[in-house]
Amino acid sequence: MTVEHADRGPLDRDELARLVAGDIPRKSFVNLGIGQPTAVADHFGPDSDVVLHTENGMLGMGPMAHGDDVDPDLVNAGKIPVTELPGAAYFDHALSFAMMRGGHLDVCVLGAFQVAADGTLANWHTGAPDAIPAVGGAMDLAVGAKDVFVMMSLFDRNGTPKLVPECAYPVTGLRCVSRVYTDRAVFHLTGDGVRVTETFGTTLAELRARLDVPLL
Amino acid sequence: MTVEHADRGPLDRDELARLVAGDIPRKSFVNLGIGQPTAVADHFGPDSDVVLHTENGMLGMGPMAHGDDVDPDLVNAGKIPVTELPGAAYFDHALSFAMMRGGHLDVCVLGAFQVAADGTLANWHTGAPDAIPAVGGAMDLAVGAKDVFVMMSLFDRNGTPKLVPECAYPVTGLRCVSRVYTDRAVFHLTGDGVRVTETFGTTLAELRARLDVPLL
Amino acid sequence: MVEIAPDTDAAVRGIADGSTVLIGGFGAAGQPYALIDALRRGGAGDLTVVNNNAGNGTTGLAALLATGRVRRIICSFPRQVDSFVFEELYRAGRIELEVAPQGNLAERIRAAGAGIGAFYTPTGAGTMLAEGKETRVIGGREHVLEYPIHADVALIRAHTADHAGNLVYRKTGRNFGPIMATAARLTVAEVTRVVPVGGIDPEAVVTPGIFVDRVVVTP
Amino acid sequence: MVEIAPDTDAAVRGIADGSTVLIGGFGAAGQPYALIDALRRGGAGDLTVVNNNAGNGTTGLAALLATGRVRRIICSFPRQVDSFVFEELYRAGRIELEVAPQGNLAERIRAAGAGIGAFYTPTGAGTMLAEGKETRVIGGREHVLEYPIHADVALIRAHTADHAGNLVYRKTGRNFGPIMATAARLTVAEVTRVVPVGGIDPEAVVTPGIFVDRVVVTP
Repeated sequence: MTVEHADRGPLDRDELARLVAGDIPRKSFVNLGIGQPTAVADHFGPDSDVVLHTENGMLGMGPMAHGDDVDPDLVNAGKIPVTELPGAAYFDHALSFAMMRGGHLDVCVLGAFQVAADGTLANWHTGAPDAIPAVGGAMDLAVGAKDVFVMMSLFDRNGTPKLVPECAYPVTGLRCVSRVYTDRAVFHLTGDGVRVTETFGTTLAELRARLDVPLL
Repeated sequence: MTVEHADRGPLDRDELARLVAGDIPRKSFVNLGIGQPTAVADHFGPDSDVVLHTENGMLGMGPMAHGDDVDPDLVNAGKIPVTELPGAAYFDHALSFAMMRGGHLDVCVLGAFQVAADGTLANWHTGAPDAIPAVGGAMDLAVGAKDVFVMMSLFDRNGTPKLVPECAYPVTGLRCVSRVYTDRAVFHLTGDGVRVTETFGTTLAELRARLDVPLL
Repeated sequence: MVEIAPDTDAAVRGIADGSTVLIGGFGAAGQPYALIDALRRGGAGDLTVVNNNAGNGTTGLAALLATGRVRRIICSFPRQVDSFVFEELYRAGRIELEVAPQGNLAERIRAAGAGIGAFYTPTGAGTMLAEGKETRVIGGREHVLEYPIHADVALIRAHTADHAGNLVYRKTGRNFGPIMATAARLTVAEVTRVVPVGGIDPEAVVTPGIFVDRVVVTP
Repeated sequence: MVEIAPDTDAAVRGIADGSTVLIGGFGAAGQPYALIDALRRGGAGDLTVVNNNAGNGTTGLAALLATGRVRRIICSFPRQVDSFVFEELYRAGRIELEVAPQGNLAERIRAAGAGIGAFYTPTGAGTMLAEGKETRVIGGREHVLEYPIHADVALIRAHTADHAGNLVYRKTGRNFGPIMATAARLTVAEVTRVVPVGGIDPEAVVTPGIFVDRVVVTP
């Protein structure tokens, strides 16, 4: 069942972040990827009890630090100074990645270059011959989080869809993404195929016409 | 070069423990096996700076606890109440066995049923069909400690040598023992063969006659 | 956020027949006696239990074994001076025993929690305990391939919990607790006390709350 | 007992050409700037460096790279906004790069310290970073075989040491320090302060002194 919001424009970044935050269950342990997903943190309600994990060794990460609160020993995965919430814990990289790889995080939210209909993710490498590859913790999150949500624009600048039958970019992980949140629609990648739950400024019929991916 | 103390009897248990303690370099990190090796702890000098490891999660283990000092949460590998020295550290089993298996302990001292001339150790299982096997940390120490010292009587009750060409008992580890301290002699197991460094109440010639192992 | 259970029966509710249960402790130190008793009262059967030992005396794990509801035990050292309950069951063929080197036991539990599919270790190579296992020579040394021990439940004893589920332990009572907490779908900790969120120094947390599902205070 | 070095030059003495050097830190947090500077002054060359990143700005690891004495770097994320020193060397073909998923990097370092010969992980399966590596399906899932990273030297930053070499860290400055300390033949820690034996709570020790060879106090 698709809810179509055709009488409005696509979501802006803030609306998209709020949408993702609203879909994350209370009390979840969550890792937010660097870039756009970081903004999701601003939209958890005061009673969400969501606990943020940062792969450089912390649970209970608070908002970004400013002014006198900046501490060079307290940064997030993007090396941005952050703060500590009550109940936080610090640990080393072995335990931090054990959390990620051992299936202990409820949700991670990642950006992407492309997502394939089967959930295969490409978000670490453009494949350009002169690009310097840099993967960080993306492959660990992709295989390890219970749910991998992707946040991205549905089309690139040229209007080419980023939800694709098969990734053209080097992949980060196979069949790992469960949901794709975009400015135009929300996609649930199920074992049976791709289900569109909501559209924004477009319709399911229009999406069917523009995407090479069969939509349930 | 063998030093022969033929004009005395074999070492008693206390003398043997003192001999082993005296051969452990200052500032070593040491694990003493349960049983006879435990007594080695009583013979380190006040300036030895030897740090004792117990595989149930502690460095800086002190002497056995008595009376009011007994704490059920502070025991050694033999489940005997012990004490804590200044500079001690507690850790979990993963890190404790990382120390043992990762080659961080300088010396461990183990008892044995048999040691083969190539350093293969048998000390965990009699091989009797009705015996309940129990290995504990013996196999981890055997493969992991930089030096594995064995402390045992040289002959069993029937006068059969326990330093043998090949172990008849189920083995604990292959080619892992570097020295064998016995009541009758000290053996260094080198790549070239077995060297006798000292004898007690016997002679090298006598040992050559009684052991099936060639002695350098 | 962790659930603070009102009593030990509530803390172990829902443990099904056929479960694999990790039980912390090294001898008596860190053994979650109250949770084991509750598991025993709960009546679940056909259990696989993982512990360093196989019970001693007549309480705790030994009392659980005595019910006959443990089908199989995985441990490193079942033979103690007072492990007569286990020994009787074993000799009567009423319990299966898998003996593992203690370091392999610890590393296999850690591997389950850390998402490792299998690992090669030199421990046990060339011994009875490697019989039937895959081996490979790495760096000139024979290694044995060991697989993780995933569990349905972990019952552990810690010292203090906060309401975020963070745990600290006490002395050598720590032992298997931190790794077992990571390796089970349901982790239950009995503790001496629960403090408010913020009551444990974030630098001193040993088991972060993400690994803990239920906490219960026991004496 | 650990050696308390009088200065950073003494702390890094004896590091030979051709060494593999683990360097702690995640960006600036936990980066042992003073030890890296001393390593640079010491003049050892043909180095392999292992760090999460490949240096940023012009100080610390970036300054070491700029000398041209690092032949090869193993890291997870070489590309940062200010990693221009590395980028120039890389594009000029003057430094070799091995990129590893961050979790594999951490686990491979831990494996070296823990005596694990190799391990299977699903991370990276089916990607470019698994090309040429052995794979195996375990539990229906493809895993990649990864080998430990053993090192000659680890340079790390901690917060406080005691005279037994026990270390505690500060906030996210902890990161790779505890595992790197276990994986090198020589581990050197720069710290803010050294306290007498007994000055660190045994329950709060993160890196036990057995893993630490030299400590030096830096501002």
